Amino acid sequence: MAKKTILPFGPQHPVLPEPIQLQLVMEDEIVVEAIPAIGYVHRGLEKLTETKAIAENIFVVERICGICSFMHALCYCQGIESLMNITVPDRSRFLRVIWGELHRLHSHHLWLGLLADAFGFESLFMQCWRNREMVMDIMEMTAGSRVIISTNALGGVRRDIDSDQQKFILNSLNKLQEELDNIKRVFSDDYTVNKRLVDVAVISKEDAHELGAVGPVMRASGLSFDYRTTGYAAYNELDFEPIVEQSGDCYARMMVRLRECYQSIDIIRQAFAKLPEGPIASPVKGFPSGEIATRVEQPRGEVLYYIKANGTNHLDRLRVRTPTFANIPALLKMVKGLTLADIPIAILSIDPCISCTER
Amino acid sequence: MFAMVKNVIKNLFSRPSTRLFPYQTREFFPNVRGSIDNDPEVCIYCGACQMRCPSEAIVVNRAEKVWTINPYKCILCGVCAQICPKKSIAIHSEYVHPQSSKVKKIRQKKVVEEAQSHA
Amino acid sequence: MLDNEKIIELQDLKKETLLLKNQGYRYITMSCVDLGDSFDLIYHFDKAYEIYNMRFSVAKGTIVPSLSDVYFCAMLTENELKDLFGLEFSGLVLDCGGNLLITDEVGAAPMTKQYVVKAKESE
Amino acid sequence: MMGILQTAATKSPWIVHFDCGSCNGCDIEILACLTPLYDVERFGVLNVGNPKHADILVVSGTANYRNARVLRNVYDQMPWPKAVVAVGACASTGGIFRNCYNTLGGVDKVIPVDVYVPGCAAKPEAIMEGVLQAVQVLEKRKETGETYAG
Repeated sequence: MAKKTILPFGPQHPVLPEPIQLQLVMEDEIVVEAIPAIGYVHRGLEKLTETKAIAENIFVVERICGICSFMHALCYCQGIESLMNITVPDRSRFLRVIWGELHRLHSHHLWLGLLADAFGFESLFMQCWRNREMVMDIMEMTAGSRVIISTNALGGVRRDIDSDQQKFILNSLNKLQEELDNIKRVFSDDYTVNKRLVDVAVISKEDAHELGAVGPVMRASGLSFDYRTTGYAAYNELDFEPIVEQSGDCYARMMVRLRECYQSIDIIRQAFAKLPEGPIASPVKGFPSGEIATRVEQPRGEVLYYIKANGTNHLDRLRVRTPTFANIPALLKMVKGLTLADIPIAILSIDPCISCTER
Repeated sequence: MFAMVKNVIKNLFSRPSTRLFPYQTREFFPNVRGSIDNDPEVCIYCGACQMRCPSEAIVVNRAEKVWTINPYKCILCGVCAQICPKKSIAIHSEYVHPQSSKVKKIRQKKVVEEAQSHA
Repeated sequence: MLDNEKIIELQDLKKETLLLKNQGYRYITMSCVDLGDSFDLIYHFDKAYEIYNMRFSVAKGTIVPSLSDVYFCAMLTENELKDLFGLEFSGLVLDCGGNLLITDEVGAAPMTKQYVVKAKESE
Repeated sequence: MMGILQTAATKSPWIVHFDCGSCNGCDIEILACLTPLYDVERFGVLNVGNPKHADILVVSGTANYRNARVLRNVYDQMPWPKAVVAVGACASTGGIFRNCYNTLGGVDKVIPVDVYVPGCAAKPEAIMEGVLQAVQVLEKRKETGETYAG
């Protein structure tokens, strides 16, 4: 019987861009249990939304997370719009899909780069981030800011994409797809990459369902769940299938995200082909009242907003359940039995976004 | 092996993918949100921007006709420019340069000056 | 009132949850709303893209049975609400003692209506 | 601008990045500075994980009660001379989160800050300029032999 030691992992760790602490109960090199200690990024954002006006809250919820900021604003706007029975113009629905998928693209590229960095493949990390800058340029051109784009508004969007920009975007996406082919070869076939990812941190289908995992973690375990298929925004008019892998290990989670990059490019192309003319925002008058629980699929999984409004310019309650928060129980399960050297890969494989988790 | 040689040759003759900042500053795309400025002659000091600013970065003194923005609080959402009744607030693509103290930007009727006020 | 909602009693919580689990529902999260002298607790579940909500009210200070032995993932949400609202849960499998998100300097239950946020001096 | 480059070229400052409660926007822009498009390694700037190796501390996000201790810890471990760059509105004043219950405001409430980089999220160009200014601060501290102040 080996002696048990508790090893704190984090909060300041070279592999993690954000502070999270896992207290690992170790038996020699094997992890027997993990206890999360979070709270380093907690700001108290839900309370802040109660003091701000409803339209100002868009800028607050965008800053829950800088990586999927557009989807947070989208979910919030969709919730308020359905409480107020506002129909959003067709063009803005498609524009929301386009920006949403651009965010998914840049988020997945970011993650692929960080994963490559975590297993020590420096040049692959640089390659992913170089490709990601193409998406960032599109963001800066269309929305005026690189990460927090602030294009969502109640009733529609704040900016339009004209035909010149459309050409630029489609050109960039063609280039991006070529580059993606190159890195896909390395990620899927390289010997060292396979050695580090295959059969590491496996989570079974049943466990993923019971532990409430969402997004790529869930889909990598063979569960087909992608909230986009319910057809919010303009997804009902676009053709795509949820991407599912069966093995449930780190490799499967990586493949899901890699394939979703291709899917996003495809969805953006379809959306541009179908982009209707017309206004980009409908007028908003009055204040919402009532309760709603609304969901959107983010790069990391499904996000839930519970909104309670009371007919004034301030909300009674805004509750956010972010995807990483739902994936932490699955993480705690999957690190059991791993060696210490595999912990960084396992943590990264759920694509942790701590600022989302703690708000 | 051959693929690698191809890569090497391609990279030798292609342009660097790095933006050579600060030797060359790149042209920003139009409509990029970099910094917020107010034209003190057009502004009517109504205070609408102060009311709607989500991060309370703008302070308008109606009596003395002074408009102040703290760029270190500003989140560059662009709401102030959108709702300004006189369209006197403009968003420039040039970003605010880093400084060693939190200098506020003050715009005053007639006299335009950069006052140094420390936090 | 949410779509697809069922109002239950506190003592039925465990029974209803077990029923849902057997039907293959996935636990999403729970929300808490401060109503002044009581809390509204809403549990959100999902099955095949359909959301199912379960709601009940408890007076402040009531001890709520924990769902973490049915759905382990409820542990995190319950610890979070314990921090933010000062709710008490019986039978939590992993209890962070009110220090999951916040430290003692913040004070107890910052999300409740009576908690006043200290204004920071402006600069 | 060339002056800054001259001083920057004379030394290779290593940076340590600490995220204390930022929304990730500034974090990923700091990382973007290190990657091919902006590539601060041209100036010898290297991102390291160990505060004892670093000359410049780059902080993003608002300080809160829990991470203030960690931030102070990281800062104290860095050898003198050192400089601190606060990246983004949150690190400078608290930004939009200034009046949340769990934030303290800017990181200057916890440690002395030398350069403030505004923006939400700060542009990579601004961050690089901030780091190069911090290098100047370092140089000055080295020349004047200024001792530990905080």
